[in-house]
Amino acid sequence: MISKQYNPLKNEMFQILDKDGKVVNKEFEPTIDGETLLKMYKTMALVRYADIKALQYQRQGRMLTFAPVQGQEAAQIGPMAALKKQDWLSPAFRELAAMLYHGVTLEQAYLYWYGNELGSKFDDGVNVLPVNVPIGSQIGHAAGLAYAAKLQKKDQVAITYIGDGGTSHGEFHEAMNFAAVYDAPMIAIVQNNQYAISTPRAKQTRSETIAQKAIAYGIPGILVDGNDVLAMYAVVKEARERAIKGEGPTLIEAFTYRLGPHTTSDDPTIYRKDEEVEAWKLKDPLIRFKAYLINKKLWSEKKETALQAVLKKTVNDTFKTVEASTPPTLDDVFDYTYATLPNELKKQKQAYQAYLKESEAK
Amino acid sequence: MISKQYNPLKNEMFQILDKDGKVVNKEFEPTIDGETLLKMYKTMALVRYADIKALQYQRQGRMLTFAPVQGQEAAQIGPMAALKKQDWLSPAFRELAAMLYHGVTLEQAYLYWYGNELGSKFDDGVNVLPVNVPIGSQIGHAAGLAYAAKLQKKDQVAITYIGDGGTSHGEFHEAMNFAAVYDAPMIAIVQNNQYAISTPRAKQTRSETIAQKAIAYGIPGILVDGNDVLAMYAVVKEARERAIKGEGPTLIEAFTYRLGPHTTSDDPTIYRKDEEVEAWKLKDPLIRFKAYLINKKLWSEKKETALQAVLKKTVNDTFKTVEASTPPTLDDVFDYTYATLPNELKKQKQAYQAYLKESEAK
Amino acid sequence: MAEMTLLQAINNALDQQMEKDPTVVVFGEDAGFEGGVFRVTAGLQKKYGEGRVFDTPIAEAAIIGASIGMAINGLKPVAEIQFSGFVFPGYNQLVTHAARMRNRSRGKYGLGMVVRMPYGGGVRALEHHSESLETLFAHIPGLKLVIPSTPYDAKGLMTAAIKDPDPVIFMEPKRIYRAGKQEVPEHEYTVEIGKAKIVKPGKDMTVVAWGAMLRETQKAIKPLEGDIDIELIDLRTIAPMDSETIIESVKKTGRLLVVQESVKTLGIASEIISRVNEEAFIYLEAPPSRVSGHDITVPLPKGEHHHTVDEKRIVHAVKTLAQYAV
Amino acid sequence: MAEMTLLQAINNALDQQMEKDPTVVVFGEDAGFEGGVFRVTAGLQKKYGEGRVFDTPIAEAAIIGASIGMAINGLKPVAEIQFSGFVFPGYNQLVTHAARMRNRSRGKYGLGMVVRMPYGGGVRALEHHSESLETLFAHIPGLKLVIPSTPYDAKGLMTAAIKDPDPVIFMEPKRIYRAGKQEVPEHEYTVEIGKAKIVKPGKDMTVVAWGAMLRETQKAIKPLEGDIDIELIDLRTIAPMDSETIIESVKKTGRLLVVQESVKTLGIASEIISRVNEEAFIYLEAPPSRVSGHDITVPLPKGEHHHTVDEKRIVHAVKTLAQYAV
Ligand SMILES: Cc1ncc(C[n+]2csc(CCOP(=O)(O)OP(=O)(O)O)c2C)c(N)n1
Ligand SMILES: Cc1ncc(C[n+]2csc(CCOP(=O)(O)OP(=O)(O)O)c2C)c(N)n1
Ligand SMILES: [Mg+2]
Ligand SMILES: [Mg+2]
Repeated sequence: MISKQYNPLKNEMFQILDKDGKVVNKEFEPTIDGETLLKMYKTMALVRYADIKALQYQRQGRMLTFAPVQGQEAAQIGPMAALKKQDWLSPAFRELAAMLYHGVTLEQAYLYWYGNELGSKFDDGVNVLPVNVPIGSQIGHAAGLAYAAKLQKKDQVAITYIGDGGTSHGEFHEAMNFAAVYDAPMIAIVQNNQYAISTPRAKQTRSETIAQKAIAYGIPGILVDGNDVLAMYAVVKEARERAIKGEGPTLIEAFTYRLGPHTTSDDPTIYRKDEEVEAWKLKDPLIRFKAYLINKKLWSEKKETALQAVLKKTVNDTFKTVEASTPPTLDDVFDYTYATLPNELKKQKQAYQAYLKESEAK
Repeated sequence: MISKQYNPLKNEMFQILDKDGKVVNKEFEPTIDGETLLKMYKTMALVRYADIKALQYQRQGRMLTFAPVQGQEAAQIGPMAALKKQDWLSPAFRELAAMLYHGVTLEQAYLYWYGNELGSKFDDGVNVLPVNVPIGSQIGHAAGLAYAAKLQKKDQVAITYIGDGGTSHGEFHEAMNFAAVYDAPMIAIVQNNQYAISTPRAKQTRSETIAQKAIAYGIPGILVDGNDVLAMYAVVKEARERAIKGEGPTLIEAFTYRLGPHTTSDDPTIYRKDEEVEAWKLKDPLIRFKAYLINKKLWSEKKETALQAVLKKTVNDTFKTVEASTPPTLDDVFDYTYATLPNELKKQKQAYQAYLKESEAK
Repeated sequence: MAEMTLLQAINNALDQQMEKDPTVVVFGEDAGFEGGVFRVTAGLQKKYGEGRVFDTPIAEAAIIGASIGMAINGLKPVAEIQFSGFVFPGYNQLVTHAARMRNRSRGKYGLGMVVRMPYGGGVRALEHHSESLETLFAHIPGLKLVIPSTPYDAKGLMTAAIKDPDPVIFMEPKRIYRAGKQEVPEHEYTVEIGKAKIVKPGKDMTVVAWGAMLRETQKAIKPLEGDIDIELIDLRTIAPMDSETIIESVKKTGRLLVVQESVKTLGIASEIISRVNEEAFIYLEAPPSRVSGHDITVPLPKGEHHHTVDEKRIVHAVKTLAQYAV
Repeated sequence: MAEMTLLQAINNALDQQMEKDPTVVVFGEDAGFEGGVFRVTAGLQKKYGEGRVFDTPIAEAAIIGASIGMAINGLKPVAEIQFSGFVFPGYNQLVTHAARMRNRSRGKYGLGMVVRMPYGGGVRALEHHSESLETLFAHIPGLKLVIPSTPYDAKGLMTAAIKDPDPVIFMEPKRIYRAGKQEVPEHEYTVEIGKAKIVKPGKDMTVVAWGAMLRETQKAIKPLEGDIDIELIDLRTIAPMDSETIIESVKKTGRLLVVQESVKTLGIASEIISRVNEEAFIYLEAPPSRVSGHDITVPLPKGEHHHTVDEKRIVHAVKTLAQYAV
């Protein structure tokens, strides 16, 4: 078992693919069918492109804001590919890749960052919670989802993502401990992308790894190369099996890097050096996965060129749709506060409608 | 160093005195002068007696409520004896022994449990915070006290106490991590007394020891026999030295047992067995410390009899004083909300005074 | 019918709903094995097992956070916060999630969940065990807030809360947990959330109270009955508030007194008074007024009486208001 | 004198107080090295070192909890909460400790500390970045709450807050952080906490506003000047509130409008209205009224305008109130 062989206290990091896509850990190389491998790669590529475009749109004043994923695609896609459709995803706010892989549409995701709540109304059967802004609070939701799955004896786990910075939060701690106490089938992925906005990992916590924080909860904690999609897949696959067997949660530190800014309003040049970014670009998760697929004869440069053309069109078309979408109506804004509009709020709505009518009349 | 030799992950517990008061760990036996040893013992004895009486008073309806310390005296006195007068104590609510040793008077402590805020107004130079009721929140105060001590280059640390249950709380986590990040001179004592009200330790967290939670913060965590006052002393002495050298906080799990009820409104027979309590009574911290002192020729049964007579008188007299104390005045109740009474509150106070006058007149 | 205290009525509602609906789960600190420090959930673990009735770690954020996850994944969580003064660590989950998940997801994830908590003073307790925190929930759109004052209502409102599709904060006036018994039907029934109750009609003055203050008010106005004909309203649901019932009453009486246990500033009374101003201004014969705690920390027991709204203070306020003449 | 934005004025106050008083420390998430996400603390770490100006882990409870410890042990902490919508995890420390430590210790441990937080809408931001949460602080006895609306006041109030012996919540209307410059003296000065300001005297109507709403109100009433003689009051300190200034004004004008950015129910307006009722009832010529957000979650930017209190809504409210006749 991976979780037994890699000790975070010794800083042992689990890896399958090296930065050039060579399998360096044959023992744990997962068997994934070609279709899935391609879905994984294509989603990573889609997210990479959608990410770059989102930043551009925002710079043009056409997108509200955006939390870039660049560099973290493997840390997100590996886990989701190892799960089942019925599993729950409780994301933080930087999980575009995970969300798309699990059934959220790009249109919905864009609509959200465009500033419309409809972007969080996912399709039926898509077990994904909306983007979660308050750091750490999503883990509690995952613990509850997992508890419910277990009590109802479902073949279902809950996966949740958090950042390195988020592990400092009290809610992270409470929820991890809570899930562990009940052996709830939960998997927590910490994307250690080395920064929380401007604050480097070293100032966030004194522990040498994030994975070792699992020891506080009496659960396995594993340090994984987060830019290695196969390693992320394998480790989550194992965690899911443990979870379903009733053995409780797993904490996985995905060691990775945010290549872009924190959000569109952030200027990373203030707090980090170009060389650092350049060094991490060499470890790009897409480069190594692509090499692996080419090696497996599942992919080629020709296919890549074709894919890029498709992605370009998809992303552009999707954003056009989003830009053409109707803004929330007055009903939207008032009617979802409660299942039924209470009297006082009805009055407020009517008064506001009357006011709007009056102002338009003028 | 103790912290290097005892690994909580191997469930290694640090002990100096066995349950009969024999030194089983000569290497670490601290050199404490006779006067201090006697002060330690006498405070433990005082607290034991004051504790029993407080429960009695409460049963008679004369004391409001009380959180018994019985069984945990060593876990509290050992640490405080290893500290300096100028060090800060940020207690939870069950730290009668620690508070008294550090300068709070029994009268103040009783006054607090009698239901009067004046019981939290400690004397000048007594660096103790008031009883802290919201679980976990006192650790943040200690982190701040410690940070301030370090910034101002004082020869000063902050010690804080929490229960096994308290370690589940988010505020525990945040404050431990916070203190660790800045190498703040803080010492956290977890009194693992096996229960949080009715909830046993095993249901509180899945980690095998509480001490191992230190790993999450990258600081030393040590499991100590909490009924062994010398072990508690030694481990805190070492932690203080580390802290003052700028090496940061230490987490100490004092493995102990609450012999009494949670508070006066609790009935422990609902959730635990007599045999368990009886077994722990054999490990009573007072018994073994007394044996140690007698062995050292510092104590005798004769002295014990004399001490008990003094304690009886002290405690009874003190409670009489408390019962004779004047209840808070109207000024007390209004005037400490802010440094200066704001206008609106002044009006409320005046209106209430007028009302009281009027009702009395009738 | 059976005679029950308010506490027993809540226990009865929980028991009945757990029996009827296998998705109902009950949990909190000490709420499982020993049935809570007040024993509100006593007997339930034995009957429904450790999966559905359980003790939690001391972690209010996780308790409420997990409730949200459970509500989304097919359960009906009824979480207990041991005392309302300890809800703050879980307040983030209530405000930033429980109140918003339905709107955030445009209706996809409504949260049927209940968060119970004993509240209020007059029980000779330690710090943080005596507050009245209604405002902190009533100010947050998306939360409902219910406070029963009788055993009958307690059962009916708890049953309604469990069936409600939105998150309901259920504050229990612990001071009257065992203050008296009332006939409570054994069968299932609900008391509608969002409806105040006219406890006693009257035409001289409207008095609004809830929770433990209702009994206090009843005691206070009893001896005044011949002189002042009071319309007494039990608010029952604090949010969404049934202002209609109050406003209709004030239109009739012209005088309003709100009896509130909490501190004065921004207590529920301030909102009631504002709404009455907005909709019944011309009917007002005297300034709508409030009797309440002061803007101070609830004192420890030896000084608590200075803060408590009791019979005498209510009588005084009623008389003052009755005597008011422009 | 120098021209400063509101943001610069706060930075200037912090800088000046740090220079004069070596016990002042400034910290928060990203508040150290990069000077905060809005750059309010920019330049301070370079000048005063990492000991006095520092980044914290993402841990609001620890930030405020540690502030309390620092205040007791000889420092003057000025903590930043990155956005007011993220204060909730630290709310427990504010309510159960910061507000109470002085009273709890009968005066032994007063807490001179400041908790800063940008707040308010209209900045096209994500969820939790647009709320107006005044009520949650103003309802808690023991806390002070200050909101500046101009660069001059921002510096004077921040200076006063740092010197204040009690915990001060300092809410910064981020929407007007850089909305305009004003002459701000370079020397140290304070603006008294607890005093509202009559921005413009008038006799027909009292309008109370604060924070970003003040500018909005000024814009709104400017064109009405000839018709309605408005007395405009900038509340500045929300708690403890200067009701005197408002009440005196209403006694003169007989009409009151409160402009509030927050949701309607239990916003600050409700308390103002209640106090005016208590003390100026007979002077009222019209129902004291409020223009405010609705009782909903602040919508994401594409729908936010439906919630925002803007110039037009204020004009409408002023006119409606002016036209009111019994
Ligand atoms: C409770 C809370 N506090 C503060 C913030 C503001 N904030 C947004 S993102 C962020 C940094 C998060 O860092 P990390 O957890 O490492 O995730 P990353 O952004 O690197 O993905 C902060 C402080 C927040 N969203 N929630
Ligand atoms: C935040 C918070 N939640 C709940 C409580 C109620 N409460 C008081 S003591 C206690 C149990 C504490 O257990 P532990 O930390 O083990 O300390 P012990 O009582 O054993 O000393 C609880 C839940 C509280 N005081 N604060
Ligand atoms: Mg990060
Ligand atoms: Mg305990």
